[in-house]
Amino acid sequence: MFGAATAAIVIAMALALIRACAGPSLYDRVLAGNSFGTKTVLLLGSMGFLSGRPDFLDIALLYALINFVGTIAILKFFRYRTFAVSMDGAAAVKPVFGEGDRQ
Amino acid sequence: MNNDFVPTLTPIVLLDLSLLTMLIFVAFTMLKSRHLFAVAMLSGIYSLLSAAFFVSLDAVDVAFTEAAVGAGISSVLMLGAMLLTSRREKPVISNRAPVALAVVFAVGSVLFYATIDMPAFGDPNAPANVSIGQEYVERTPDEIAVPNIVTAVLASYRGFDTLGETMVIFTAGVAVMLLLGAGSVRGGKPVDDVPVGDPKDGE
Amino acid sequence: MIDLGLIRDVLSWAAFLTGGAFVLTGSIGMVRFPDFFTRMHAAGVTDTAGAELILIGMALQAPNWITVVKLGFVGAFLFFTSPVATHAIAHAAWVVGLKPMLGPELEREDAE
Amino acid sequence: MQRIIILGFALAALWLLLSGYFDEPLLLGFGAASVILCVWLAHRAGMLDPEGAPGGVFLGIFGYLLWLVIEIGKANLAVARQALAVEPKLSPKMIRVPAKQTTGVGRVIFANSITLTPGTVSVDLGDDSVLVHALTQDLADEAALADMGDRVVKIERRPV
Repeated sequence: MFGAATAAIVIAMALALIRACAGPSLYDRVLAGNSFGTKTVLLLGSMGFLSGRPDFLDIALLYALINFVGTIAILKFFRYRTFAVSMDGAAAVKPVFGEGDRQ
Repeated sequence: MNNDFVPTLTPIVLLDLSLLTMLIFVAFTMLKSRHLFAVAMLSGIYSLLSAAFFVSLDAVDVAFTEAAVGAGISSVLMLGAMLLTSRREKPVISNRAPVALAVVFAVGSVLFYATIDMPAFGDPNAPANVSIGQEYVERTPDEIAVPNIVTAVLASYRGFDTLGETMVIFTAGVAVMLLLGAGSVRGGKPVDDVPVGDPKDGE
Repeated sequence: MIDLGLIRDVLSWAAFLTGGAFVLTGSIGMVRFPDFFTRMHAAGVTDTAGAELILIGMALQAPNWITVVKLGFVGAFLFFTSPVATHAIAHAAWVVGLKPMLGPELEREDAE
Repeated sequence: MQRIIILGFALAALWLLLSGYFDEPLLLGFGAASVILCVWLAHRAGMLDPEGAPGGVFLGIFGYLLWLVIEIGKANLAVARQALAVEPKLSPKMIRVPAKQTTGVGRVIFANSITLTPGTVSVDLGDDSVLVHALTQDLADEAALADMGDRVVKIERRPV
Protein backbone atom coordinates (compact mmCIF):
# COMPACT_ATOMS: atom_id res chain seq x y z
CA MET A 1 0.00 0.00 0.00
CA PHE A 2 2.97 2.31 0.55
CA GLY A 3 4.02 1.32 -2.95
CA ALA A 4 0.79 2.73 -4.36
CA ALA A 5 1.25 6.02 -2.54
CA THR A 6 4.91 6.23 -3.55
CA ALA A 7 4.07 5.56 -7.20
CA ALA A 8 1.45 8.33 -7.16
CA ILE A 9 3.92 10.76 -5.60
CA VAL A 10 6.68 9.92 -8.09
CA ILE A 11 4.37 10.43 -11.06
CA ALA A 12 3.20 13.71 -9.57
CA MET A 13 6.85 14.75 -9.14
CA ALA A 14 7.48 14.05 -12.82
CA LEU A 15 4.49 16.21 -13.75
CA ALA A 16 5.72 19.06 -11.54
CA LEU A 17 9.10 18.67 -13.22
CA ILE A 18 7.47 19.19 -16.62
CA ARG A 19 5.92 22.41 -15.36
CA ALA A 20 9.24 23.58 -13.93
CA CYS A 21 10.97 22.95 -17.26
CA ALA A 22 8.19 24.45 -19.37
CA GLY A 23 7.83 27.64 -17.34
CA PRO A 24 6.91 29.94 -19.00
CA SER A 25 7.02 32.64 -16.32
CA LEU A 26 9.43 32.87 -13.41
CA TYR A 27 6.56 32.42 -10.96
CA ASP A 28 5.45 29.21 -12.63
CA ARG A 29 8.88 27.84 -11.94
CA VAL A 30 8.90 28.95 -8.32
CA LEU A 31 5.44 27.42 -7.89
CA ALA A 32 6.58 24.17 -9.48
CA GLY A 33 9.69 24.12 -7.28
CA ASN A 34 7.61 24.68 -4.16
CA SER A 35 5.15 21.98 -5.14
CA PHE A 36 8.03 19.64 -5.93
CA GLY A 37 9.39 20.26 -2.44
CA THR A 38 6.06 19.30 -0.86
CA LYS A 39 6.06 16.10 -2.86
CA THR A 40 9.63 15.35 -1.80
CA VAL A 41 8.53 15.63 1.83
CA LEU A 42 5.76 13.12 1.18
CA LEU A 43 8.13 10.86 -0.75
CA LEU A 44 10.64 10.82 2.10
CA GLY A 45 7.90 9.80 4.50
CA SER A 46 6.52 7.03 2.33
CA MET A 47 10.04 5.86 1.45
CA GLY A 48 10.81 5.37 5.14
CA PHE A 49 7.69 3.24 5.53
CA LEU A 50 8.39 1.36 2.30
CA SER A 51 11.79 0.23 3.55
CA GLY A 52 10.30 -0.60 6.95
CA ARG A 53 12.17 2.00 8.98
CA PRO A 54 10.15 5.18 9.45
CA ASP A 55 12.87 6.70 11.64
CA PHE A 56 14.00 9.23 9.08
CA LEU A 57 10.99 11.49 9.29
CA ASP A 58 13.22 14.20 10.77
CA ILE A 59 14.51 14.79 7.28
CA ALA A 60 10.98 15.19 5.97
CA LEU A 61 10.44 17.70 8.75
CA LEU A 62 13.61 19.57 7.82
CA TYR A 63 12.60 19.60 4.15
CA ALA A 64 9.20 21.03 4.93
CA LEU A 65 10.93 23.94 6.67
CA ILE A 66 13.73 24.45 4.13
CA ASN A 67 11.27 24.37 1.28
CA PHE A 68 9.20 27.11 2.87
CA VAL A 69 12.15 29.29 3.85
CA GLY A 70 13.76 28.80 0.44
CA THR A 71 10.62 29.84 -1.44
CA ILE A 72 10.22 32.95 0.68
CA ALA A 73 13.92 33.79 0.33
CA ILE A 74 13.82 33.50 -3.46
CA LEU A 75 10.75 35.70 -3.70
CA LYS A 76 12.17 38.25 -1.28
CA PHE A 77 15.38 38.37 -3.24
CA PHE A 78 13.53 38.97 -6.46
CA ARG A 79 11.45 41.70 -4.96
CA TYR A 80 14.07 43.66 -3.05
CA ARG A 81 17.28 42.42 -4.64
CA THR A 82 18.85 41.90 -1.23
CA PHE A 83 18.51 39.91 1.97
CA ALA A 84 19.36 42.83 4.21
CA VAL A 85 16.54 44.00 6.43
CA SER A 86 15.84 47.68 6.29
CA MET A 87 15.54 49.24 9.72
CA ASP A 88 12.59 51.38 8.62
CA GLY A 89 10.56 48.37 7.56
CA ALA A 90 10.52 46.66 4.23
CA ALA A 91 8.42 49.38 2.62
CA ALA A 92 11.35 51.78 2.83
CA VAL A 93 13.19 49.72 0.23
CA LYS A 94 11.41 50.39 -3.01
CA PRO A 95 10.78 47.26 -5.02
CA VAL A 96 12.93 47.23 -8.09
CA PHE A 97 11.93 45.27 -11.13
CA GLY A 98 14.00 44.43 -14.10
CA GLU A 99 12.64 43.83 -17.53
CA GLY A 100 12.88 40.10 -17.14
CA ASP A 101 10.77 39.85 -13.99
CA ARG A 102 7.41 40.27 -15.59
CA GLN A 103 7.67 37.25 -17.74
CA MET B 1 33.06 -14.84 2.33
CA ASN B 2 30.00 -16.56 0.95
CA ASN B 3 28.48 -14.90 -2.05
CA ASP B 4 24.89 -16.04 -1.96
CA PHE B 5 23.39 -12.55 -2.20
CA VAL B 6 21.07 -12.16 -5.20
CA PRO B 7 19.87 -8.65 -6.00
CA THR B 8 16.14 -8.52 -6.66
CA LEU B 9 13.81 -5.91 -8.09
CA THR B 10 12.25 -4.56 -4.91
CA PRO B 11 10.00 -1.49 -4.83
CA ILE B 12 12.95 0.47 -3.42
CA VAL B 13 15.07 -0.38 -6.46
CA LEU B 14 12.25 0.72 -8.74
CA LEU B 15 12.01 3.95 -6.77
CA ASP B 16 15.76 4.49 -7.11
CA LEU B 17 15.50 3.93 -10.84
CA SER B 18 12.71 6.46 -11.25
CA LEU B 19 14.60 9.01 -9.13
CA LEU B 20 17.73 8.51 -11.23
CA THR B 21 15.73 8.88 -14.44
CA MET B 22 14.35 12.18 -13.21
CA LEU B 23 17.86 13.27 -12.19
CA ILE B 24 19.19 12.62 -15.69
CA PHE B 25 16.22 14.40 -17.22
CA VAL B 26 16.78 17.47 -15.00
CA ALA B 27 20.50 17.47 -15.75
CA PHE B 28 19.96 17.46 -19.51
CA THR B 29 17.27 20.14 -19.28
CA MET B 30 19.69 22.30 -17.29
CA LEU B 31 22.34 21.79 -19.94
CA LYS B 32 19.97 22.69 -22.74
CA SER B 33 18.37 25.70 -21.09
CA ARG B 34 19.87 29.12 -21.72
CA HIS B 35 17.53 30.83 -19.30
CA LEU B 36 19.52 31.24 -16.11
CA PHE B 37 16.58 31.53 -13.75
CA ALA B 38 15.21 28.22 -15.00
CA VAL B 39 18.62 26.67 -14.42
CA ALA B 40 18.72 27.99 -10.85
CA MET B 41 15.26 26.60 -10.04
CA LEU B 42 16.07 23.29 -11.70
CA SER B 43 19.27 22.96 -9.72
CA GLY B 44 17.21 23.35 -6.55
CA ILE B 45 14.94 20.56 -7.79
CA TYR B 46 18.02 18.50 -8.68
CA SER B 47 19.23 18.80 -5.08
CA LEU B 48 15.86 17.74 -3.72
CA LEU B 49 15.87 14.70 -5.99
CA SER B 50 19.40 13.67 -5.15
CA ALA B 51 18.69 14.15 -1.45
CA ALA B 52 15.70 11.80 -1.75
CA PHE B 53 18.01 9.36 -3.53
CA PHE B 54 20.57 9.62 -0.70
CA VAL B 55 17.85 8.81 1.82
CA SER B 56 16.97 5.69 -0.09
CA LEU B 57 20.67 4.75 0.00
CA ASP B 58 20.56 5.20 3.80
CA ALA B 59 23.03 8.12 3.68
CA VAL B 60 20.82 10.25 5.90
CA ASP B 61 23.51 12.71 6.96
CA VAL B 62 24.48 13.40 3.35
CA ALA B 63 20.81 13.91 2.55
CA PHE B 64 20.56 16.44 5.38
CA THR B 65 23.51 18.39 4.01
CA GLU B 66 22.28 18.17 0.44
CA ALA B 67 18.87 19.48 1.43
CA ALA B 68 20.20 22.37 3.50
CA VAL B 69 23.03 23.41 1.20
CA GLY B 70 21.81 22.33 -2.23
CA ALA B 71 18.14 23.18 -2.10
CA GLY B 72 18.36 26.02 0.40
CA ILE B 73 21.48 28.13 0.36
CA SER B 74 22.99 27.43 -3.03
CA SER B 75 19.91 28.20 -5.13
CA VAL B 76 19.60 31.48 -3.26
CA LEU B 77 23.30 32.22 -3.82
CA MET B 78 22.93 31.38 -7.49
CA LEU B 79 20.02 33.80 -7.79
CA GLY B 80 22.12 36.42 -6.02
CA ALA B 81 24.91 35.92 -8.51
CA MET B 82 22.40 35.98 -11.34
CA LEU B 83 21.13 39.40 -10.32
CA LEU B 84 24.63 40.76 -10.81
CA THR B 85 24.86 39.46 -14.31
CA SER B 86 22.70 38.87 -17.34
CA ARG B 87 19.58 36.72 -17.22
CA ARG B 88 20.56 34.68 -20.21
CA GLU B 89 23.53 32.63 -21.09
CA LYS B 90 25.22 33.56 -24.33
CA PRO B 91 24.31 31.17 -27.13
CA VAL B 92 26.95 28.54 -27.51
CA ILE B 93 28.36 27.88 -30.92
CA SER B 94 28.48 24.14 -30.96
CA ASN B 95 31.63 23.05 -32.71
CA ARG B 96 32.12 19.35 -32.84
CA ALA B 97 35.22 18.04 -31.10
CA PRO B 98 35.64 14.41 -32.14
CA VAL B 99 38.75 13.80 -30.04
CA ALA B 100 37.10 14.97 -26.84
CA LEU B 101 34.01 12.89 -27.61
CA ALA B 102 36.17 9.81 -28.18
CA VAL B 103 38.00 10.36 -24.87
CA VAL B 104 34.71 10.76 -22.99
CA PHE B 105 33.31 7.59 -24.50
CA ALA B 106 36.51 5.64 -23.81
CA VAL B 107 36.65 6.69 -20.14
CA GLY B 108 32.94 6.07 -19.75
CA SER B 109 33.14 2.56 -21.14
CA VAL B 110 36.13 1.77 -18.89
CA LEU B 111 34.11 2.94 -15.88
CA PHE B 112 31.15 0.83 -16.97
CA TYR B 113 33.46 -2.15 -17.31
CA ALA B 114 34.80 -1.50 -13.80
CA THR B 115 31.32 -1.60 -12.27
CA ILE B 116 31.05 -5.29 -13.18
CA ASP B 117 33.61 -6.09 -10.48
CA MET B 118 31.84 -4.07 -7.83
CA PRO B 119 29.71 -5.85 -5.19
CA ALA B 120 26.01 -5.96 -5.95
CA PHE B 121 23.85 -3.11 -4.69
CA GLY B 122 22.71 -3.95 -1.16
CA ASP B 123 25.06 -6.91 -0.69
CA PRO B 124 25.60 -7.43 3.05
CA ASN B 125 28.96 -9.09 2.31
CA ALA B 126 30.38 -6.11 0.42
CA PRO B 127 33.76 -4.94 1.77
CA ALA B 128 32.23 -1.67 2.93
CA ASN B 129 29.85 -3.56 5.21
CA VAL B 130 32.20 -6.10 6.76
CA SER B 131 35.54 -4.43 7.53
CA ILE B 132 36.23 -1.45 9.78
CA GLY B 133 32.70 -0.02 9.57
CA GLN B 134 31.41 -2.86 11.71
CA GLU B 135 34.06 -2.03 14.33
CA TYR B 136 32.72 1.51 14.70
CA VAL B 137 29.15 0.25 14.94
CA GLU B 138 30.13 -2.09 17.76
CA ARG B 139 32.37 0.23 19.75
CA THR B 140 30.61 3.59 19.53
CA PRO B 141 27.93 2.91 22.20
CA ASP B 142 30.65 2.06 24.76
CA GLU B 143 33.23 4.69 23.86
CA ILE B 144 31.03 7.71 23.13
CA ALA B 145 27.70 8.49 24.69
CA VAL B 146 26.20 9.92 21.49
CA PRO B 147 23.60 7.46 20.17
CA ASN B 148 23.94 8.40 16.50
CA ILE B 149 27.04 6.70 15.05
CA VAL B 150 27.52 9.15 12.19
CA THR B 151 27.44 12.05 14.65
CA ALA B 152 29.89 10.22 16.89
CA VAL B 153 32.34 9.69 14.02
CA LEU B 154 32.02 13.25 12.74
CA ALA B 155 32.09 15.10 16.04
CA SER B 156 34.32 12.88 18.15
CA TYR B 157 36.49 10.34 16.32
CA ARG B 158 37.47 12.91 13.71
CA GLY B 159 36.40 16.05 15.54
CA PHE B 160 39.37 18.25 14.55
CA ASP B 161 38.94 17.31 10.92
CA THR B 162 35.30 18.36 11.06
CA LEU B 163 36.23 21.60 12.81
CA GLY B 164 38.67 22.44 10.02
CA GLU B 165 36.12 21.57 7.37
CA THR B 166 33.44 23.76 8.87
CA MET B 167 35.92 26.64 9.16
CA VAL B 168 36.82 26.34 5.48
CA ILE B 169 33.15 26.28 4.50
CA PHE B 170 32.35 29.20 6.77
CA THR B 171 35.15 31.28 5.29
CA ALA B 172 34.01 30.45 1.78
CA GLY B 173 30.46 31.38 2.68
CA VAL B 174 31.48 34.73 4.16
CA ALA B 175 33.57 35.49 1.07
CA VAL B 176 30.66 34.71 -1.24
CA MET B 177 28.30 36.88 0.80
CA LEU B 178 30.80 39.75 0.64
CA LEU B 179 31.19 39.34 -3.12
CA LEU B 180 27.43 39.40 -3.62
CA GLY B 181 27.09 42.49 -1.46
CA ALA B 182 24.47 40.93 0.75
CA GLY B 183 25.31 43.24 3.61
CA SER B 184 24.19 46.49 2.02
CA VAL B 185 20.55 47.50 1.96
CA ARG B 186 20.54 48.03 -1.77
CA GLY B 187 22.48 44.86 -2.46
CA GLY B 188 24.64 44.48 -5.51
CA LYS B 189 23.98 46.68 -8.48
CA PRO B 190 22.23 44.77 -11.25
CA VAL B 191 23.81 44.94 -14.65
CA ASP B 192 21.44 45.95 -17.42
CA ASP B 193 19.97 42.89 -18.95
CA VAL B 194 21.15 42.53 -22.50
CA PRO B 195 18.67 40.37 -24.35
CA VAL B 196 20.44 37.72 -26.29
CA GLY B 197 18.82 35.43 -28.79
CA ASP B 198 15.17 35.36 -29.73
CA PRO B 199 13.30 38.10 -27.83
CA LYS B 200 9.91 36.54 -28.63
CA ASP B 201 10.81 33.54 -26.52
CA GLY B 202 8.77 35.02 -23.69
CA GLU B 203 11.21 34.29 -20.92
CA MET C 1 -14.79 -9.48 17.78
CA ILE C 2 -13.80 -6.76 15.36
CA ASP C 3 -10.33 -7.02 13.92
CA LEU C 4 -8.64 -3.70 14.73
CA GLY C 5 -5.70 -4.40 12.43
CA LEU C 6 -8.03 -4.95 9.49
CA ILE C 7 -9.90 -1.70 10.15
CA ARG C 8 -6.60 0.13 10.37
CA ASP C 9 -5.43 -1.34 7.07
CA VAL C 10 -8.69 -0.50 5.32
CA LEU C 11 -8.59 3.06 6.64
CA SER C 12 -5.01 3.66 5.59
CA TRP C 13 -5.63 2.11 2.17
CA ALA C 14 -8.51 4.53 1.74
CA ALA C 15 -6.34 7.45 2.88
CA PHE C 16 -3.48 6.47 0.56
CA LEU C 17 -5.71 5.97 -2.46
CA THR C 18 -7.66 9.20 -2.07
CA GLY C 19 -4.53 11.14 -1.08
CA GLY C 20 -2.55 9.77 -4.01
CA ALA C 21 -5.45 10.57 -6.33
CA PHE C 22 -5.51 14.16 -5.04
CA VAL C 23 -1.73 14.53 -5.40
CA LEU C 24 -1.93 13.27 -8.97
CA THR C 25 -4.94 15.44 -9.78
CA GLY C 26 -3.21 18.53 -8.50
CA SER C 27 -0.16 17.84 -10.63
CA ILE C 28 -2.28 17.13 -13.70
CA GLY C 29 -4.03 20.42 -13.13
CA MET C 30 -0.67 22.14 -12.76
CA VAL C 31 0.33 20.91 -16.21
CA ARG C 32 -3.03 21.44 -17.88
CA PHE C 33 -4.31 24.77 -16.59
CA PRO C 34 -3.76 27.76 -18.87
CA ASP C 35 -2.01 30.42 -16.79
CA PHE C 36 -0.01 30.93 -13.61
CA PHE C 37 -2.92 31.98 -11.39
CA THR C 38 -5.04 28.97 -12.30
CA ARG C 39 -2.11 26.58 -11.86
CA MET C 40 -1.71 27.95 -8.36
CA HIS C 41 -5.11 26.54 -7.40
CA ALA C 42 -4.15 23.13 -8.73
CA ALA C 43 -0.96 23.16 -6.65
CA GLY C 44 -3.16 23.93 -3.64
CA VAL C 45 -4.99 20.63 -4.10
CA THR C 46 -1.72 18.75 -3.74
CA ASP C 47 -0.66 20.77 -0.73
CA THR C 48 -3.82 20.33 1.33
CA ALA C 49 -5.95 17.27 0.64
CA GLY C 50 -3.25 15.14 -1.00
CA ALA C 51 -0.47 15.74 1.51
CA GLU C 52 -2.58 15.56 4.65
CA LEU C 53 -4.42 12.40 3.57
CA ILE C 54 -1.17 10.59 2.76
CA LEU C 55 0.28 11.69 6.10
CA ILE C 56 -2.84 10.40 7.90
CA GLY C 57 -2.48 7.10 6.08
CA MET C 58 1.14 6.83 7.20
CA ALA C 59 0.24 7.77 10.78
CA LEU C 60 -2.28 4.92 10.88
CA GLN C 61 0.52 2.49 10.03
CA ALA C 62 3.12 4.00 12.35
CA PRO C 63 4.90 1.48 14.60
CA ASN C 64 5.33 3.80 17.60
CA TRP C 65 3.90 7.02 18.91
CA ILE C 66 7.03 9.09 18.22
CA THR C 67 6.51 8.46 14.52
CA VAL C 68 2.93 9.65 14.85
CA VAL C 69 4.13 12.81 16.60
CA LYS C 70 6.68 13.50 13.86
CA LEU C 71 4.10 12.94 11.13
CA GLY C 72 1.83 15.31 13.02
CA PHE C 73 4.58 17.95 12.99
CA VAL C 74 5.14 17.49 9.26
CA GLY C 75 1.41 17.83 8.67
CA ALA C 76 1.16 20.92 10.84
CA PHE C 77 4.13 22.57 9.13
CA LEU C 78 2.65 21.91 5.70
CA PHE C 79 -0.76 23.11 6.86
CA PHE C 80 0.59 26.40 8.17
CA THR C 81 3.39 27.13 5.69
CA SER C 82 1.83 26.13 2.37
CA PRO C 83 -0.78 28.91 2.32
CA VAL C 84 1.90 31.45 3.24
CA ALA C 85 4.17 30.25 0.45
CA THR C 86 1.31 30.21 -2.07
CA HIS C 87 0.24 33.69 -1.03
CA ALA C 88 3.83 34.92 -1.28
CA ILE C 89 4.19 33.61 -4.84
CA ALA C 90 0.79 34.95 -5.89
CA HIS C 91 1.45 38.32 -4.28
CA ALA C 92 4.88 38.61 -5.89
CA ALA C 93 3.43 37.83 -9.31
CA TRP C 94 0.59 40.28 -8.75
CA VAL C 95 2.83 43.12 -7.58
CA VAL C 96 5.14 42.67 -10.54
CA GLY C 97 2.12 42.95 -12.80
CA LEU C 98 1.56 39.49 -14.16
CA LYS C 99 -1.93 39.66 -15.65
CA PRO C 100 -4.33 36.86 -14.71
CA MET C 101 -6.63 35.41 -17.32
CA LEU C 102 -10.17 36.34 -16.38
CA GLY C 103 -13.72 35.32 -17.25
CA PRO C 104 -14.94 32.28 -19.13
CA GLU C 105 -13.12 33.48 -22.24
CA LEU C 106 -9.79 33.51 -20.37
CA GLU C 107 -8.81 36.97 -21.53
CA ARG C 108 -5.85 38.76 -20.10
CA GLU C 109 -6.99 42.17 -18.97
CA ASP C 110 -6.51 44.59 -16.14
CA ALA C 111 -8.37 43.24 -13.17
CA GLU C 112 -8.52 46.47 -11.20
CA MET D 1 7.85 36.72 31.42
CA GLN D 2 4.81 34.52 30.92
CA ARG D 3 5.61 34.17 27.24
CA ILE D 4 9.23 33.29 27.94
CA ILE D 5 8.21 30.40 30.19
CA ILE D 6 5.60 29.13 27.72
CA LEU D 7 8.09 29.30 24.82
CA GLY D 8 10.71 27.48 26.89
CA PHE D 9 8.28 24.67 27.73
CA ALA D 10 7.15 24.39 24.12
CA LEU D 11 10.71 24.17 22.82
CA ALA D 12 11.69 21.64 25.48
CA ALA D 13 8.69 19.49 24.56
CA LEU D 14 9.66 19.76 20.88
CA TRP D 15 13.21 18.65 21.60
CA LEU D 16 12.09 15.68 23.70
CA LEU D 17 9.51 14.54 21.18
CA LEU D 18 11.80 14.79 18.18
CA SER D 19 14.86 13.20 19.80
CA GLY D 20 12.99 10.49 21.66
CA TYR D 21 15.71 10.17 24.32
CA PHE D 22 14.52 10.76 27.86
CA ASP D 23 17.29 9.29 30.01
CA GLU D 24 20.59 10.44 28.48
CA PRO D 25 21.97 13.26 30.68
CA LEU D 26 24.40 14.43 27.98
CA LEU D 27 21.69 14.83 25.34
CA LEU D 28 19.25 16.37 27.78
CA GLY D 29 21.97 18.87 28.70
CA PHE D 30 22.48 19.80 25.05
CA GLY D 31 18.74 20.14 24.69
CA ALA D 32 18.45 22.44 27.69
CA ALA D 33 21.32 24.58 26.39
CA SER D 34 19.75 24.98 22.95
CA VAL D 35 16.34 25.77 24.44
CA ILE D 36 17.87 28.50 26.61
CA LEU D 37 19.78 29.90 23.63
CA CYS D 38 16.64 29.96 21.46
CA VAL D 39 14.54 31.64 24.15
CA TRP D 40 17.25 34.24 24.73
CA LEU D 41 17.53 34.95 20.99
CA ALA D 42 13.76 35.25 20.63
CA HIS D 43 13.62 37.58 23.59
CA ARG D 44 16.51 39.68 22.29
CA ALA D 45 15.03 39.89 18.80
CA GLY D 46 11.79 41.16 20.33
CA MET D 47 9.70 38.35 18.91
CA LEU D 48 7.78 37.66 22.09
CA ASP D 49 5.16 40.35 21.59
CA PRO D 50 1.40 39.81 21.22
CA GLU D 51 1.81 39.41 17.46
CA GLY D 52 4.61 36.85 17.61
CA ALA D 53 2.93 34.81 20.33
CA PRO D 54 -0.81 35.53 20.27
CA GLY D 55 -2.57 34.23 23.34
CA GLY D 56 -6.26 34.98 23.07
CA VAL D 57 -6.80 33.67 19.58
CA PHE D 58 -6.16 30.06 20.52
CA LEU D 59 -9.32 29.61 22.55
CA GLY D 60 -11.78 29.12 19.74
CA ILE D 61 -9.43 27.99 17.03
CA PHE D 62 -10.10 24.25 17.26
CA GLY D 63 -13.75 24.56 16.37
CA TYR D 64 -12.80 26.86 13.53
CA LEU D 65 -10.14 24.44 12.24
CA LEU D 66 -12.68 21.61 12.20
CA TRP D 67 -15.07 23.73 10.13
CA LEU D 68 -12.19 24.81 7.87
CA VAL D 69 -11.08 21.23 7.21
CA ILE D 70 -14.58 20.33 5.99
CA GLU D 71 -14.63 23.41 3.73
CA ILE D 72 -11.19 22.50 2.35
CA GLY D 73 -12.44 19.00 1.55
CA LYS D 74 -15.42 20.36 -0.38
CA ALA D 75 -13.33 22.87 -2.30
CA ASN D 76 -10.73 20.22 -3.14
CA LEU D 77 -13.37 18.11 -4.86
CA ALA D 78 -14.51 21.12 -6.89
CA VAL D 79 -11.00 21.96 -8.10
CA ALA D 80 -10.10 18.31 -8.72
CA ARG D 81 -13.17 17.97 -10.93
CA GLN D 82 -11.98 20.87 -13.05
CA ALA D 83 -8.46 19.47 -13.29
CA LEU D 84 -9.70 16.10 -14.50
CA ALA D 85 -12.54 17.35 -16.70
CA VAL D 86 -12.16 16.65 -20.41
CA GLU D 87 -12.86 20.29 -21.09
CA PRO D 88 -12.22 22.34 -17.93
CA LYS D 89 -14.75 25.13 -17.49
CA LEU D 90 -12.52 27.77 -15.94
CA SER D 91 -13.80 31.27 -15.40
CA PRO D 92 -11.22 32.94 -13.16
CA LYS D 93 -12.39 36.01 -11.32
CA MET D 94 -10.83 38.57 -9.00
CA ILE D 95 -12.97 39.78 -6.12
CA ARG D 96 -12.32 42.03 -3.17
CA VAL D 97 -13.58 40.67 0.14
CA PRO D 98 -13.86 42.94 3.20
CA ALA D 99 -11.65 41.88 6.11
CA LYS D 100 -13.36 43.04 9.29
CA GLN D 101 -10.79 41.55 11.66
CA THR D 102 -9.31 44.05 14.08
CA THR D 103 -5.92 42.44 14.72
CA GLY D 104 -3.13 41.56 12.32
CA VAL D 105 -3.22 37.95 13.46
CA GLY D 106 -6.91 37.73 12.66
CA ARG D 107 -6.40 39.11 9.15
CA VAL D 108 -3.56 36.68 8.55
CA ILE D 109 -5.72 33.75 9.70
CA PHE D 110 -8.47 34.91 7.36
CA ALA D 111 -6.16 35.33 4.35
CA ASN D 112 -4.48 31.98 5.00
CA SER D 113 -7.85 30.26 5.31
CA ILE D 114 -8.81 31.66 1.92
CA THR D 115 -5.55 30.41 0.41
CA LEU D 116 -5.82 26.99 2.07
CA THR D 117 -9.20 26.46 0.48
CA PRO D 118 -8.35 25.38 -3.05
CA GLY D 119 -10.00 27.44 -5.72
CA THR D 120 -9.47 30.70 -3.89
CA VAL D 121 -6.11 32.36 -3.28
CA SER D 122 -5.59 35.65 -1.48
CA VAL D 123 -3.45 37.73 -3.79
CA ASP D 124 -3.21 41.00 -1.92
CA LEU D 125 -3.88 41.71 1.74
CA GLY D 126 -4.87 45.28 2.48
CA ASP D 127 -5.79 47.00 5.73
CA ASP D 128 -9.50 46.27 5.48
CA SER D 129 -9.93 43.97 2.51
CA VAL D 130 -8.44 40.94 0.78
CA LEU D 131 -8.06 40.61 -2.97
CA VAL D 132 -9.01 37.06 -3.91
CA HIS D 133 -8.38 35.18 -7.13
CA ALA D 134 -10.94 32.43 -7.67
CA LEU D 135 -10.73 29.60 -10.16
CA THR D 136 -14.35 29.60 -11.29
CA GLN D 137 -17.41 31.82 -11.05
CA ASP D 138 -18.99 29.44 -8.52
CA LEU D 139 -15.99 29.39 -6.25
CA ALA D 140 -15.90 33.19 -6.17
CA ASP D 141 -18.75 33.15 -3.66
CA GLU D 142 -18.61 36.43 -1.77
CA ALA D 143 -21.23 35.39 0.78
CA ALA D 144 -19.28 32.25 1.70
CA LEU D 145 -16.05 34.19 2.03
CA ALA D 146 -17.77 36.84 4.16
CA ASP D 147 -19.11 34.03 6.36
CA MET D 148 -15.56 32.73 6.76
CA GLY D 149 -14.45 36.24 7.73
CA ASP D 150 -17.20 36.43 10.38
CA ARG D 151 -16.07 33.12 11.85
CA VAL D 152 -12.52 34.45 12.13
CA VAL D 153 -13.83 37.61 13.83
CA LYS D 154 -15.63 35.39 16.33
CA ILE D 155 -12.53 33.47 17.41
CA GLU D 156 -10.43 36.61 17.44
CA ARG D 157 -9.74 38.13 20.84
CA ARG D 158 -7.98 41.21 21.94
CA PRO D 159 -4.26 40.65 22.52
CA VAL D 160 -3.69 39.40 26.05
